[in-house]
Amino acid sequence: MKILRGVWIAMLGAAALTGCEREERNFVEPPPTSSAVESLRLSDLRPGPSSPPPAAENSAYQENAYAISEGQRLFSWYNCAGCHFHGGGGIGPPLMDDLWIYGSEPQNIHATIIQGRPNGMPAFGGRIPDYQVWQLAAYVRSLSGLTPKDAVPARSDHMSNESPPTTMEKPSPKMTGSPP
Amino acid sequence: MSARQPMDPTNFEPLGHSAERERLEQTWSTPPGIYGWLTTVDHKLIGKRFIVTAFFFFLAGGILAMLMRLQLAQPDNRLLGPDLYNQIFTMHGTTMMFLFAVPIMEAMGVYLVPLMVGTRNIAFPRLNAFSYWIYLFGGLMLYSAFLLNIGPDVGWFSYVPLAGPEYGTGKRADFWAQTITFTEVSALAVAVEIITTVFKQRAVGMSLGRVPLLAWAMVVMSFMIIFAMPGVILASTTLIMDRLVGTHFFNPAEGGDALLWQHLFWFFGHPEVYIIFIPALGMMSSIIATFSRRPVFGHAVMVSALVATGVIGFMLWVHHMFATMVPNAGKMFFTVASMLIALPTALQVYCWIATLWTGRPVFKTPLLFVLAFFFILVLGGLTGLMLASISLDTQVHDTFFVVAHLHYVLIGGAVFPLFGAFYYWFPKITGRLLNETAGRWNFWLFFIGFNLAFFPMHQLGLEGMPRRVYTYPEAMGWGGLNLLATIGAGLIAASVLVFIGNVLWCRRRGALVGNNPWSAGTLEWATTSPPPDYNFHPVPVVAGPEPLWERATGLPVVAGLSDTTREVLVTTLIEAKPDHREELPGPSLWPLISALALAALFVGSIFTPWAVVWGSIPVAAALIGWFWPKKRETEEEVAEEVPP
Amino acid sequence: MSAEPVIDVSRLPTYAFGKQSLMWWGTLGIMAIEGTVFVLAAFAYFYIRGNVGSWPPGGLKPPDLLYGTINTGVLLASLWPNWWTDRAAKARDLHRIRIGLPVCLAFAAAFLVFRGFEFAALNIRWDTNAYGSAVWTLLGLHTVHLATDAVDTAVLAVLMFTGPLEGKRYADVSDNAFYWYFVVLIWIPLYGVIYLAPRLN
Amino acid sequence: MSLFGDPHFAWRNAQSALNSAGPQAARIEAYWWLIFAVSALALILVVLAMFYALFHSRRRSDLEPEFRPSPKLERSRGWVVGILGAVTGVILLGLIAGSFATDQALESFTAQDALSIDVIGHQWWWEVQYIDPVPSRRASTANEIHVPVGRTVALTLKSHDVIHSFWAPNLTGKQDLIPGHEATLNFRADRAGVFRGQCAEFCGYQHAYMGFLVVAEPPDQFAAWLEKQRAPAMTPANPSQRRGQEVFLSRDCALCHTIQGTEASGKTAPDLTHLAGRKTLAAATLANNPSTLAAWIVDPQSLKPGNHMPSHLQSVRLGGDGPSGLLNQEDLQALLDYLGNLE
Repeated sequence: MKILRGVWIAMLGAAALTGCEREERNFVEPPPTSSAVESLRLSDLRPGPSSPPPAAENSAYQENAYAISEGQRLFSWYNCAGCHFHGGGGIGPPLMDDLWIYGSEPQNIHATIIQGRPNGMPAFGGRIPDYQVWQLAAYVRSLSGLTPKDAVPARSDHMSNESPPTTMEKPSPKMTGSPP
Repeated sequence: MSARQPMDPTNFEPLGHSAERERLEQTWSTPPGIYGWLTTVDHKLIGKRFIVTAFFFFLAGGILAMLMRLQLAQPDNRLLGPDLYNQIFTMHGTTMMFLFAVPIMEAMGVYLVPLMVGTRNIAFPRLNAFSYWIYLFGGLMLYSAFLLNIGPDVGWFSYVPLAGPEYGTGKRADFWAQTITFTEVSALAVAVEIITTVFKQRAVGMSLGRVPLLAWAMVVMSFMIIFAMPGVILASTTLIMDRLVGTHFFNPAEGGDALLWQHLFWFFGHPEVYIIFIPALGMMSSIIATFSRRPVFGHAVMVSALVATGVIGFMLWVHHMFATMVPNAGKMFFTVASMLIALPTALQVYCWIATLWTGRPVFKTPLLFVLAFFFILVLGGLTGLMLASISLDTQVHDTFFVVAHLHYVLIGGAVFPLFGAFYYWFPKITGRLLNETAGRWNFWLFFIGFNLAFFPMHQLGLEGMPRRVYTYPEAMGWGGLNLLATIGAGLIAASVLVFIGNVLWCRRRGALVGNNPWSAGTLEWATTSPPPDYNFHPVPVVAGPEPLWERATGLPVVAGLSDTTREVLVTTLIEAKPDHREELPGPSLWPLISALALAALFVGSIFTPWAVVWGSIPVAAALIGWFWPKKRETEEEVAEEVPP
Repeated sequence: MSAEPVIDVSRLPTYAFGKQSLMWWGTLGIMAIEGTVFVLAAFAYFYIRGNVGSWPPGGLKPPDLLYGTINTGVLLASLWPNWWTDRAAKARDLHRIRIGLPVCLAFAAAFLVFRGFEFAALNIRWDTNAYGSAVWTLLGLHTVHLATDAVDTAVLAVLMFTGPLEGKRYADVSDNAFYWYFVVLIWIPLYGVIYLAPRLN
Repeated sequence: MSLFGDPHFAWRNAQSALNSAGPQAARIEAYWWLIFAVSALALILVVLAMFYALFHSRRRSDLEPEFRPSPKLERSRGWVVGILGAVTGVILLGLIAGSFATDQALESFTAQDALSIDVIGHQWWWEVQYIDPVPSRRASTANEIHVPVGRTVALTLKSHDVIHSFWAPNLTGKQDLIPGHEATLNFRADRAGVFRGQCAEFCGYQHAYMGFLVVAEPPDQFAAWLEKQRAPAMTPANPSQRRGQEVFLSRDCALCHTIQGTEASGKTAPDLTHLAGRKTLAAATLANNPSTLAAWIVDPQSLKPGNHMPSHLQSVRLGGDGPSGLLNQEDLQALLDYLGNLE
């Protein structure tokens, strides 16, 4: 019993060290510590203390499943799919391949979204909140497999013919038992 | 019982066989120390372990419930955010259904059934060990995930598309699906063991008509597991495949259908309720018979009612889907079935009342818990009738009315009888009695707390409060009743604490009461309390449904079973005539190794499909190791072999 | 007081075949479980079909018949060696078992090879659409059963040649054949679902 | 924290199955009272029978078990149990018949001359479309469904993402919205009033705050309301409002929201053309007034954590100068002015 408990604790510890910020849901940037509501209801808006520059936070987005899925949602909400489709490219360049015109680092993609690029990529700086730009960058990187695989779903709920051809083989369905 | 013992409970302790007893002791004993702990195949040790583990999960689920009640105690509460609340209610449901209710019913079966039918171990004892390990690993996996913030957050029913790849972000839903897989494997294994034990290992003379009602209930439960669990096997497998390898079972854009999930899930999910409820009915019968001092009225009616409940239980699942677009004509069939399933339960209630009426009730704590059933379960069953009506269900479905209903049914129908059963069989397991005063406190706190917690929820549901909300606006006016419910939940928690204290105290210091303190009539009381490793010596022969009541002195017995190998007597299916002897396997590490290998496969397959391919190699190796005979043991056996 | 022994069982056999034995009931339980899985998987297939106008959806070709039909033949043919081995086991004829089991194993191996071609002949991938997912699952599920029973047969065959051997092993051989019958019989409706149903519109 | 200081929003019976405001809910309520009465009676009788059995059983001090009860006594008790079982069966059949009658009655409320409305569930708000054969006469709103008293309303229910369930208990039972399927739901309000409804199928983080209002009003009042909804948005009336419109169009707002008559045509979030005319914000979560609107724009994530309205907390704090500067206080005030004008 004790041995087992020890093993379990060790496993937990190991898993905790490797970190599960992958599963964190950050609904708000910065975290909702403020009492903005109360202050706002008095109708004079007091700006709070300025928060640290957001660039430092971006690495957290790249491995976070929630950030990637939010990025996926925003990709369609902000009509990125209008030019890039679901990553396959069209009017805009494809995003699923390994070819990066302006670099594949999150910062590069962030800059591309904020500043825009020649030949049609509009600048979204000042239009969408910074944290959403990082979420979009994380999703775009996930399209070409630059984010951890287990933070990304296998498919989405739209038609599949535009999704990346998966190279994985079919797993045999799990064993349901064999004669004892 | 204070009055004169109607029979000598030690009549199965014949003197003068001590050498034989010693040999039996040696043959059937579990090796000492940690090695023995890991390798045992004794159904009593595994059953106890199962019960204790399931009870721990009951406590964990209860703590989660308390957190939910605290969050809902007042409107617009910010104690728990939606993210954590969703994980907690999902964990609560998953824990209570898959890690507590089903396993503890099976655990009671694992402990009691072999004793009740008079055999020395359960059929397939190594499979039994394996099913415990796989259950334990599944539970540990789920709670490890929860502590690491990967707790499932899509409800214990995991409706797609919310649980699908697009909206079920991260690995949370996968951990849910794999927990289900672990529990399925465990439950199915136990079901097969119980059926085989009751069908083939009964004491000589225990024809089907003499099988105790609890054993019948366990058989019906096992059959329901066998036919219901495949639904959720398929559901959780297809869900994982949708999430991991991009299949489209539930993607409407590619021909899949979210309703398919609901059909598969509820095809399992409704029988699940009866899987929990039916063993509790068996416990009711055991307790009522003993404390009314007579056999349960209408044995044949009771058995038929159990079987009928089990069969009709498979014809109800669509009543969980009355608010979907299933055609109305189809729904009507399910209305009829959902109403009519009340009939077998009503008949059982009438038979029990007739038993009490014609018997001579003895008011002890087990009977109190059982009597509460007549209020709580009947109320829950009546609200169940309301849910069976399509139109009325569209008003109360997915509201707190259903929360109230299901707790009345599951706590009233299963947890109250279970607590009665704990008080009733505790002396069997430990040889000591639980304290009666603490038992009364336990009971009344539970009864009052329960009704305080759940009765107001009926009204909340009718007043429009939906389920699974992490909070509600103050303007809705639901605050008062919710606060009341939270207070009731606190009383339940206090009651459970009383119970734990009672068990911990009496485990060592409770009154020693001999082998058959309630002078009950069924075979599990025919041996010492606690029973020896080999359960019975000599193995009894029975001549009626309550063998200990029918024969005032020594029952006839069986002779000629080997005392140097783990031999049990196999009897015929209907008449229980002696058929042949079969040797059951002894302690082994292989079940544990196999469970570890399978657990690695299951956990790995949350992250990559390749885990199924590569993981199957150690699983196969472990299973081969398990079945591979040992040379020395085989030679010994061949020496004693009698071919058919 | 002492209980009087009234029934002496020391002359009863120590193992038994078929529905007398515990293992047969265990095997039957497993079949019931797996049979239900197959029925529900077929239900899922037809449920998905009910949502689509034409079947297979999107003008796809139905699965090619060649390998599936060959395989059905192989499976049906394999009933005979299994039945023969089953009888040999019940007669406790080790010599014939040593011939029978390897033949059964050869059939299983042949079957698994053809099964590989069958997957290719489905004309669709599992991640193309729900129809693809359903047929891959049905075929995959059956393949898992075949593979596990093939491993079972192989283990028993080795045991029959190397020992240690006890009477119970004969019962195991018989139960192995019993399970194989199940795997074969369940295939016949599956063949209908996978290969014939798409051709009946 | 109550965001509904206004007693107008005390909704105690505005979302209740026991306060029906239309024929559908009334039929169900009638069946409820029938089955409630039968059940209450049955429960009382069972409990009484139990107590009777307990205290009229033949108590003896002798605890010798009676393992073979007298067959005669058993037979007479058997009759009692049998008759009770038969009576139970008859009652169950009666309840089934009552249930079917209710189902039939609900189906028989015809939808002729019904008002057609499309309702589309989103995580976590309700899109409402008033259908009209003439495209320009369609109207779009969110989280607030106005209906004329006395006329059947035929809802077509669709989901945009996950499963939701449309439930306004005062009017009728709930109906699930399942992606890939379309459902219909008919109801009629027979008296004027504001009723509340709520999503009843668990749909994610903000399932709890996915409410809506059904405003039943006299037909002429309703017609006037609908006419107003069909019109494009008010044009800005002063410099502050003009600036507000500019802010709306140049920032993230217009990417998701539509305001008819402007370039803002985002489809993924509620149509704001007549925002100021609505009673609530954020899916019947907040009363609609300038301070709640400001709070909602700046910090929606602490009001409804996890919802899809982006947080502008950082932007406001940074005063519009930081790298992500989107909205300074003047902008916000202008925006509030503009939105507050969208009657």
